[in-house]
Amino acid sequence: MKSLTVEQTTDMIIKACDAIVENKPYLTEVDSKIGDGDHGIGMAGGMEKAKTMLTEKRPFPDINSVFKMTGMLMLNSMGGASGVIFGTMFLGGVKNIEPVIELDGHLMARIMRGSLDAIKERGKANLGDKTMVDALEPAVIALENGNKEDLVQLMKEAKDAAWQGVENTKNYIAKYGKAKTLGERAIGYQDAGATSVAIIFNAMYDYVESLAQS
Amino acid sequence: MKSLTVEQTTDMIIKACDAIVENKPYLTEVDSKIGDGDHGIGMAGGMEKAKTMLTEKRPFPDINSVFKMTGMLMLNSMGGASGVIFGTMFLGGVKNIEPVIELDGHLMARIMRGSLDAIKERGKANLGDKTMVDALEPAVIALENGNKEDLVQLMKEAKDAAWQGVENTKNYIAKYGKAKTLGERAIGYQDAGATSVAIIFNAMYDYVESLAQS
Amino acid sequence: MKKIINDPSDIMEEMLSGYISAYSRYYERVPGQNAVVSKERRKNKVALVIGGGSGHEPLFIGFVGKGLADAAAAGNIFAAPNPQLIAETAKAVHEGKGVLFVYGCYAGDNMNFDMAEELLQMDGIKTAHVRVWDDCASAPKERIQDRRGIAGDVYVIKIAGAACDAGLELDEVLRITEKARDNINTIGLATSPGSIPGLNKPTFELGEDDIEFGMGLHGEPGIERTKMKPANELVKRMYTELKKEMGLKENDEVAVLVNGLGSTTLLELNIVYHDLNKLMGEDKLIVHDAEIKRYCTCQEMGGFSITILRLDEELKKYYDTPCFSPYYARGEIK
Amino acid sequence: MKKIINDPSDIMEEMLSGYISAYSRYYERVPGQNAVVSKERRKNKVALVIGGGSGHEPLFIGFVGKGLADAAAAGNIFAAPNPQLIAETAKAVHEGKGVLFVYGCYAGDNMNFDMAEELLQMDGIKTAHVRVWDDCASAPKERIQDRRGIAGDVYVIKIAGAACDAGLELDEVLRITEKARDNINTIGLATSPGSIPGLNKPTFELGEDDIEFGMGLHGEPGIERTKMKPANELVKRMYTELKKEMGLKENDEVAVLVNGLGSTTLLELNIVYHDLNKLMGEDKLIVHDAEIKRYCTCQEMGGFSITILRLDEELKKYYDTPCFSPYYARGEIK
Ligand SMILES: Nc1ncnc2c1ncn2[C@@H]1O[C@H](COP(=O)(O)OP(=O)(O)O)[C@@H](O)[C@H]1O
Ligand SMILES: Nc1ncnc2c1ncn2[C@@H]1O[C@H](COP(=O)(O)OP(=O)(O)O)[C@@H](O)[C@H]1O
Ligand SMILES: [Mg+2]
Ligand SMILES: [Mg+2]
Ligand SMILES: [Mg+2]
Ligand SMILES: [Mg+2]
Repeated sequence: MKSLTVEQTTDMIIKACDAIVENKPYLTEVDSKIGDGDHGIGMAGGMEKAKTMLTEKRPFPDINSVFKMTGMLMLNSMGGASGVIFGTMFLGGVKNIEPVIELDGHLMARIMRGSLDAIKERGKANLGDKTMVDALEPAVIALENGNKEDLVQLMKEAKDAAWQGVENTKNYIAKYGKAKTLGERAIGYQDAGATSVAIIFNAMYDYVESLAQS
Repeated sequence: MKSLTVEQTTDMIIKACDAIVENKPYLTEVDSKIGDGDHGIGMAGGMEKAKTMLTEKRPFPDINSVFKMTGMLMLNSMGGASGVIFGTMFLGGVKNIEPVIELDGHLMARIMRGSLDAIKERGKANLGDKTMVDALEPAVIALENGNKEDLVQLMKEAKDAAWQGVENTKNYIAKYGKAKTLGERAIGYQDAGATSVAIIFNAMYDYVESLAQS
Repeated sequence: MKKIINDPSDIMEEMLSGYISAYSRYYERVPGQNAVVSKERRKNKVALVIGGGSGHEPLFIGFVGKGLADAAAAGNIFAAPNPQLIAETAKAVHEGKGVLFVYGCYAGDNMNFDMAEELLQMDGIKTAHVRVWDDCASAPKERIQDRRGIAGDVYVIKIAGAACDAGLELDEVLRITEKARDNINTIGLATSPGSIPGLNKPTFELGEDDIEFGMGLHGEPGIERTKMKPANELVKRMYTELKKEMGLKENDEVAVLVNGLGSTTLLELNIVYHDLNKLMGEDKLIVHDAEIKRYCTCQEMGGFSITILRLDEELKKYYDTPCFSPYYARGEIK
Repeated sequence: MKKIINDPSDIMEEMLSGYISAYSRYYERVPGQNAVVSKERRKNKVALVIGGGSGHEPLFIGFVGKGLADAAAAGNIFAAPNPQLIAETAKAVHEGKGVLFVYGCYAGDNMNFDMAEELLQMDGIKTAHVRVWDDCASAPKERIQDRRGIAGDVYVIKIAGAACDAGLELDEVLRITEKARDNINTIGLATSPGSIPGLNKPTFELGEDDIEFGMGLHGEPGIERTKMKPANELVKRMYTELKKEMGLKENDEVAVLVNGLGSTTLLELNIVYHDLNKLMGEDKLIVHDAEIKRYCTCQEMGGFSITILRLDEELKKYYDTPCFSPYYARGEIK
């Protein structure tokens, strides 16, 4: 499979929303260890609102609108660091892209690169600072380096890279967010935001994969 | 043994103070069950102050002063229901008695009868209302009915009667104090103030008894 | 249960010293006594003296101030103040016009205040008292004098203070204060115990999911031990009790206090008020004023109480006057 | 952990509705937004807008009022408000003279307020902000911008409000508010966790006898986990840190806030002030004003913080002006 339609992209993002909502307790637990424990509530709240709106407002004219709608709802409902960061994850990538109606590997890579750059611009975090960047950046690189002709394989490599990024965050000291004062004590614990990124990529992969099967 | 000197009476009351202080945790526990748990602190605080003053100010000119000093210090330091009630237990009995320098069984009975009457006047509680009256009244009756010539035996009967009174309080519903709202639920639990009365009589008996031995 | 204290026997001394030194702008101490006196106490008027056991802060010491009490006698933890302390406190603020005592109706308080009044009267000082018995969960109406005083204290103090300020005679201040008292009811519920400072002990025991309706401030039992429920069900039950007790009906004008007992948060108390306001709205009560505060606590006890004061024109006049203490300020009313 | 709430997803809605309806005398809501607006907001002056995550009540919504903030944007529990909410809140009170934002320095708040300012500036509204970073336990002085904002928020809001009231231009209000911020430090300690309303979870874990110096309001670690000690030892250590941090010396004039984090009682906080006052006296600090309150909480978290504001004549002028909100009233100063 090479690409998704706007409707399929909408379904894919809804699956990502569902996955975050399902993982609310897990994200809460992860954030409780070294953060303030609200990441699960925040993400689930934002993505639930996004899902509702995506479901009500569908169909959308283009891929861009699907991402933009999701990002705007997260940005303007969640609040917290993750509202801006994850809002930007969906908003930032499509900002400078002309309307498209097909999501292929090239576009996916371009959108996510744009998101990553916008997030780094906004949040100032770099690889190794124990944030969601540690999951998103490897996923973007995987998207950029992978075979754009096989969307399933490409998304698999991206989600694997994201999960590897989550693993890596265990070795880092936090430079941003509420864990930054922990210093060495944060080592051994994974970052909550990075975990959300991996869950989102995982769900997107699952959708693409099941679509390819059917 | 027939009677105590003023100095011996002072020692006896000091022993009663010590006994209450030693039993502070026990009284706390008893009051916690159906009251607000402060009876041990209150009684121990008041009787510690009384002991300090009795020790500093001794010797006293008469028996009356020993009781009065003890009562005043309890009344004006403890507060709470027990400050008034137990203050009155030491103050009320000597109020209308001319200065005496010997404490025999007759005087003991007279003092404690006066205390009991003053307490009932002040607090309105009667036998069976689950208060310290349930221990004091039987003790007073024992003092009045016993053989005044044998102080040790007389005090033994008084303290036994007081302890029996404590046992009896377990069967009563409280009409006064913080347990009164408990209704049936107070049954099975002894009254804290009654317990204090028994501890005080017990200590007075122990003193008299050890004095007779020596 | 970690308590931030020093030697338990210094609690009262240090607590009062801390409060009075922090707010030395407003307060001084009756020398040698556990009593807080307002620097702006009334001149040439009936003096208002309050008091009770400590451990319920800000009550009582936090209600000394302009338009409020002239002084408070602070008993030991959960124990009524002793007669000497009460009498000395009253003497420190007496201005020849008599003293009104306002305190919660508990056996200990009643006896100690009575003895203090006897002492003062022997010294030729006119006295009167109002015992607050607002807790309608603590005894049936027929035995109203067996009821406990809880958060309703605050309203009684407020109105008594305003009546004193008005320069009325003692018997008139007494009449108005009793009228306030007779138009106030409170019902509380507990979700978790407080503790006795200095002892490492909870004031009562309560199962993981249990709550007690009508529980007293020291853990005295209430009307029913039941299971935890959503806020709106708890509030509904409490409001229903109050409504029945007070015979509240359409167009009755009320002041309402949602009072946290200690550890229950303002967030939760706000939700309680949200639910309560809905019910009062359905019944078309006129809410003249509302407060969401922690006024009458029992250490870190969990739970809250709802107090309703039914106002008429006379009570409203006294309710609305400005007053100020570090914990209770009114004055920006428009 | 029993919380008095209804459906967890209604917490914000009901909490704000409760607060605003109880104090409808003073407040209204920005339609459709989780924002509290003062009915007596400034006219023709710089507007002061505050905000942050909820769950810390009375902060922030309790500091909207006369002489204080014109409005507060209430984020979800422990989460900064979103940019749209902040921008709408600001628009509701903007009077053409610009808007000053005061908020605690956290990654989430910084990013959301920054985005809101971008939105407002696109609409031609002048904006500025002061990030409060008073918690000196949260990062070394060299990385002051990494420090968290805790109870010091209160003093910054007070002084910013007074500067707005004075009718100064935005840049002058900004200068004074930054000056206040730069003269405030706080250090806290935690004895027990709070909880996240709606989740039945403590915000952190702490051993039976353990406390944490410098712990943040959400349970972020501080400078040391240690054993529980008597109040005076805790206070001594905290005061020593503040003194070193601020270089306090004889005759320095200060305002001091002892702030309870939630379940710690006023009785304990009074004892803390007693101990603190002794140390300040030994050092001959001049205590211009002191408060013992629960202003900046984290649900039923146990512990307290000490905030010191060093005053000069300019700051004192703004500190001393009257103000009023249901939770923070000054005005009876003589
Ligand atoms: N500056 C930043 N850049 C990128 N991601 C960040 C930044 N700050 C925080 N995050 C991410 O946000 C997550 C925390 O989100 P959340 O718990 O919802 O917000 P908050 O920290 O306000 O409680 C962190 O785990 C981290 O991945
Ligand atoms: N009216 C009364 N008459 C006699 N004794 C009383 C009365 N009220 C209370 N008491 C006694 O006081 C005891 C409680 O004392 P304490 O716990 O110190 O005071 P409080 O009830 O104020 O907490 C009760 O156990 C009871 O024996
Ligand atoms: Mg978080
Ligand atoms: Mg008791
Ligand atoms: Mg008591
Ligand atoms: Mg947060």
